[in-house]
Amino acid sequence: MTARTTSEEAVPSEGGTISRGGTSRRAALGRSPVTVTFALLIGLTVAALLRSGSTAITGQALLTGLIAGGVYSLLAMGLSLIFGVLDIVNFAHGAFLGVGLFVTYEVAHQTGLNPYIALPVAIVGLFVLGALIQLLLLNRTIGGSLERQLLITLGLSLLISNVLLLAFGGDPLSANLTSDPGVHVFGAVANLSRVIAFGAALVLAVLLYVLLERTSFGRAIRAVAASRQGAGLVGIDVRLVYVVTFGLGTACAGAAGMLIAPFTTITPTAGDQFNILAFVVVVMGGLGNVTGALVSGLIVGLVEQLGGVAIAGQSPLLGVFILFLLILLIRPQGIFGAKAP
Amino acid sequence: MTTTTAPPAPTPAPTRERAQSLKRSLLILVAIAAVAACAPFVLPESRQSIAIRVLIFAMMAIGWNLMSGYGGMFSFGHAAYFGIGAYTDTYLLVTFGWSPWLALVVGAALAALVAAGIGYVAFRYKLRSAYFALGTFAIAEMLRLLATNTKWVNGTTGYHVPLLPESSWTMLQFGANAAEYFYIGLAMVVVCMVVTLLYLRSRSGIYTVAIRDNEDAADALGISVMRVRLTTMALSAAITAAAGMFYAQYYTFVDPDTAFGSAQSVQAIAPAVIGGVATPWGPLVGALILGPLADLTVTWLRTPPAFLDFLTGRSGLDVVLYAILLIVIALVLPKGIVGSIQEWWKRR
Amino acid sequence: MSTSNPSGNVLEVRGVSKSFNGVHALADVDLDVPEGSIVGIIGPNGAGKTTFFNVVAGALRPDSGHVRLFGKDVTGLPPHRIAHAGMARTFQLMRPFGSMTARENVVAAALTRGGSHKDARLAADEVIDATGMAAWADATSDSLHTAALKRLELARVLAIRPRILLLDEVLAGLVPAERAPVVDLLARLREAEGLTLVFVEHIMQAVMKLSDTVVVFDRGRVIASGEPTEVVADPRVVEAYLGQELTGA
Amino acid sequence: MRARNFVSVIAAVGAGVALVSGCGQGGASGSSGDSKVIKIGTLHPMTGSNAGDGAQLQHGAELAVKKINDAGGIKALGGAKLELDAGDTKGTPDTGQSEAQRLVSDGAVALVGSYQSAVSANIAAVAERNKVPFVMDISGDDAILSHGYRYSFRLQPQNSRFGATAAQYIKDITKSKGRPVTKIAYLHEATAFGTGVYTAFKSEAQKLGLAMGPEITYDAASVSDLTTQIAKVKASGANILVVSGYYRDGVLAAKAVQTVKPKLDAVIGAADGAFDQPQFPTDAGSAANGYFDVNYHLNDKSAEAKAFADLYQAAYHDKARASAGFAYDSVRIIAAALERAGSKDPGKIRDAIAKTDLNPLSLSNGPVTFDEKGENTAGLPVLTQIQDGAPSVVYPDNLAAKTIVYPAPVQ
Repeated sequence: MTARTTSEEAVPSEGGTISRGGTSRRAALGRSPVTVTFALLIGLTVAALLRSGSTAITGQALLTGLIAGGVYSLLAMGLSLIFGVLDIVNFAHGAFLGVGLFVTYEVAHQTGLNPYIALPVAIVGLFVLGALIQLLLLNRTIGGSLERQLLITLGLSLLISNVLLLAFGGDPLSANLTSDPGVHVFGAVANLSRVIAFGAALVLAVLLYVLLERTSFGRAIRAVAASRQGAGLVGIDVRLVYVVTFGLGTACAGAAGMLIAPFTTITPTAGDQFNILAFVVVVMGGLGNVTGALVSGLIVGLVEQLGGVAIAGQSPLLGVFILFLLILLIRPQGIFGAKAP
Repeated sequence: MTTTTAPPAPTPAPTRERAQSLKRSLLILVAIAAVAACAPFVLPESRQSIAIRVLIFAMMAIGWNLMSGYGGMFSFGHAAYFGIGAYTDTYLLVTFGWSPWLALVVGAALAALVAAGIGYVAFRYKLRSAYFALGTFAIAEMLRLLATNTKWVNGTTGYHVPLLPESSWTMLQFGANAAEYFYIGLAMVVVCMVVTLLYLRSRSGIYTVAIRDNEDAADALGISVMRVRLTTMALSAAITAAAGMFYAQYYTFVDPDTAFGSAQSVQAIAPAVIGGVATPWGPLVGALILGPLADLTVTWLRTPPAFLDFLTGRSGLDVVLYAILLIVIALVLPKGIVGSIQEWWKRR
Repeated sequence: MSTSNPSGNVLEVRGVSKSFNGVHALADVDLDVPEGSIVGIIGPNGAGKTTFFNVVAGALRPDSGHVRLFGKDVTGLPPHRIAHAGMARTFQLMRPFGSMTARENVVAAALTRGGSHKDARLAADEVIDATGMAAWADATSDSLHTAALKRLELARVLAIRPRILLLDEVLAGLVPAERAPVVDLLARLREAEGLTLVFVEHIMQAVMKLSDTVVVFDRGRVIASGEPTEVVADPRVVEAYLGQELTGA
Repeated sequence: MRARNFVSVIAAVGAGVALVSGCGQGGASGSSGDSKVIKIGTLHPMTGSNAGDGAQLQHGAELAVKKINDAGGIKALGGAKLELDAGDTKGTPDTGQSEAQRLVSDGAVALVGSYQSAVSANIAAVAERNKVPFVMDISGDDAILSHGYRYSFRLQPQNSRFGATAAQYIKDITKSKGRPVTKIAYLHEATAFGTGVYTAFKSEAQKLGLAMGPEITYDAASVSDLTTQIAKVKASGANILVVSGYYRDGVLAAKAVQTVKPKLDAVIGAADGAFDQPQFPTDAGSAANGYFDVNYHLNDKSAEAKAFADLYQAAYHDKARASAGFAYDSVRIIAAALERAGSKDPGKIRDAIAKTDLNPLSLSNGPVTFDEKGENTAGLPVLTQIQDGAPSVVYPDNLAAKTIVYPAPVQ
């Protein structure tokens, strides 16, 4: 991702450094990132098998890894639009997930019906909230400095979680399904609500892919991602694209909030834990590459669960961060290649 | 052969201060120190912890501003250096009984080494702005996870600095609320400011700003970009580690979350951005505003105005107000307080 | 392999080629620059002139070939090492240190020569006067227009006392009235300090007036070099510039 | 150009000093020397991830003050009224410390708090340096009182006692029900809390000859699915699962057990933050039925405890949790110490607290008595079980409100 320093596009930004040629080793490793990642997962699976000595546990780790990964992908796809395409470092993304959780709780609580009817409410509600925030606050920071944008989104995250605290209090809440049976897959098992969330992640990936690649508005989004000034010159209303794309990103977070509500304890700060993982997944998948975000979300879920079985005594997140740093250094465009430059 | 005029790019605040003679900057610093020195007499005793928080914020923001403001290397992981400073101090003190002043030297050197290592790898692989920030954030998180699961640094219990029967300058420990803490903290802030002012006027300091403005031009003019960047990062990390040591000595407690938690990284960024990035006085002014802000909102809301009565008994309002103020200041003053005052004065 | 300098050439380029995933920007380029001479480089857009500068000045690593500076092999050295070895370059698209004033830009460059801040400031003042920048020396460089920025690029490069200078279209963007003083300054530098100059330029009178020899690039190759009048008449050069049919008619 | 810089900085410094002293006034006016009011400082996580528990503790303390003031305040000090000066620790140690320091400087004669162990450890240091008594309503980590502090006291049993008692209760129950232990699997969160309870449980279990199965840990802050961990429990063949964790991960564990369905006689919490909470059955659904927890608990049968629960429901329209009762008792302990000491001097109050002899709301081996380290020796971990959607005491028998159902297989 070329750096967007504050200078306009015309003057070659610092990122347009005359690169002294990529180091040869990086090119070799970079050429086959998918195979390298796949090999890593195989290695981890074997290590988990050896350490746990049981196919049942390893099989369960694989299934839970995929399913948990689906949740990470759900959140990351929204962020891939915001951070990947709009280049906005949005540290309030977890808080938007929290809003989705509470919308689902409120709808299920008031109507007493199945929480899934809250899905459209969460999507539309979060779209409007996201669009308004971009329109009123973040549009002013386009092209501004990175640290200022970060501070504003951190402030937003603090604001949202504490407004939720004021409105709903700090006690944990839940929006359970009346029955959430286990779905058995080759001996491993996962709750129905988690499988539905996983399926929704696949559907969302397809929807976003079609939107970005097959619709005219999608083309406008990708144009703005490629060059804000260039898009403006060819008559794209850049500000409108920012507002709608940010809204789409938060709508994804709202959908993710609704989908994980049945198996998550709902508190005002519930979304914060997903923030940094979402950024990790977005960068790994390749900026703006929605399908990349889907697959790298699954990879992070697998590394976390398999790591938990294979390495005792250390937090599995450590493995995820090490993989993240390797990707940042050796394959900055992400495992699957960035759509945004 | 298109000729492109260099459009007036909105670069960070012009650094004409550097051309300002050093004497005048030091004069301003002495004036500020004098005004601040009388705080323990003006401030009611219960507010000393706020004054200390302002000093810690200031030290961290000065460190961060050097690397990310003047150096343009936006770091979102200054908690790593803060934590190294805090842990080195408590580990050496609790395990070997070292004086914090000695531990400060070791901690600062260690933090500088880590920063140089991070810098070397990052610039070797051309990590840029948002990626550099996410990379440094990941490293700080990894240090937090490592500290949490490492037995010889006491894992999540962390360290308690044992309470000494009487005050001691060598062990940097005094009675509760003792004014010595404030004066030592103030002295450390002044030292950090002097070091920054001197560094910015030094060869390496000038090169740092040159590299931020245009790396290729600096390289082509004979400036060794990597060496200068690593020096700046090392100095920035050392200052932040000093803040970590002072924090550990004042609160006599350190654990993985308070030392390496992302909240510390934000505490290094917020004052500098609010005060004015890449200005010498931005971090001080930002710390002075943000330090008391949280307590001010709590105190003001302890006797809430009528229209907020429906919220009585519910907590969180003070943080809501704090967040709103943070967002408004960051939005309204793009160049921060000092930057905007300069801008306004220039246009007057 | 640092031979002494028998040939008296300041800069020797042998068999340098550079391609970007298949596109041959430079193909087997040889070039010699005798001490104290002025070499003009001309050629149509995209002929590889700026790439040549980037390779010689160390910004780009050549795929093959050697660059020798004062007899010492500097191929692949980073730009700041080459600058210290005595060869400096300006950029086609100006690259000022935006947040600094013009004077501070020049002082920053002068500092790389070592010596105290005072020496650097004195050296800077000298160069500022020589390049006639004194009037706007204390304006921040991001507010300067093209002509001033060109002058600043030149001043910065001179402040590091190079023995050979690569100038990339230093006259571009200047109105005729502004060109004359720069051309005179370059000529004066060669006379007074024996500075060797290699400059890429599209303005032919300047090329003809200043160059001892002219080298013509086309599609990454050197297609002609020699006396200015001679080279300009060479049919291959005309063809490169004006294209095939016209000459054929 | 130069003057501007000077002006901009001095203007900002002036504003800053005004800001700092501004909130100074707010504090200063609070410490009015009026002898008719005795200030007690409370320190709970009013915001942050444990805001729910913080609110319960704060409400418990408020109810005690209201009850004592309505009954005429502190007789020995001319009916002086108690007044709570509330501090929000935000769940972080450094905020906890600066708030504690603020309350002490504003005239608090004693402190109550603070839920998170790391925060309480810091407040204990402040209390020691300022020589002001600090009564810990809820904070389990043994290490807090291992520094030889004289001014800190703890009402709830420390974590290691829950671990040891849990092993003891498992031994008793499996023997009396004739369901021998084949193997005990232990799932706990990885930090000092979970590891501390596990270590104490393991050493007691080995003494009692109970077979210990796998020790499975997880990172409470980032975990979102415990299914793999429960698969390890199923594979281990253990017939009892012991869990030590916080609320959120407790709910995840219950749902994972319901999904994976390991063959277990019982799931037993040891100082677990979820399995004895009133809202656990609603959040975990049917998965919660039959779950045990060895933890502190209010004496549901005592009149005072019933009165407290009704008072709490009336005032806050929410079910009182055991933790609220401990905050209530902490304030009563300080009030009793004020009566015994007959003075507002924190040093005298500390000595009076050391001689506390008060019947608590919680289940206990007799009245509250503090040993020289400050631990409440009468503190009694009891075994509760979720029956008909609510946690009730089932062991030891003399305190049982409901008869134990054992084995309690996973539904």
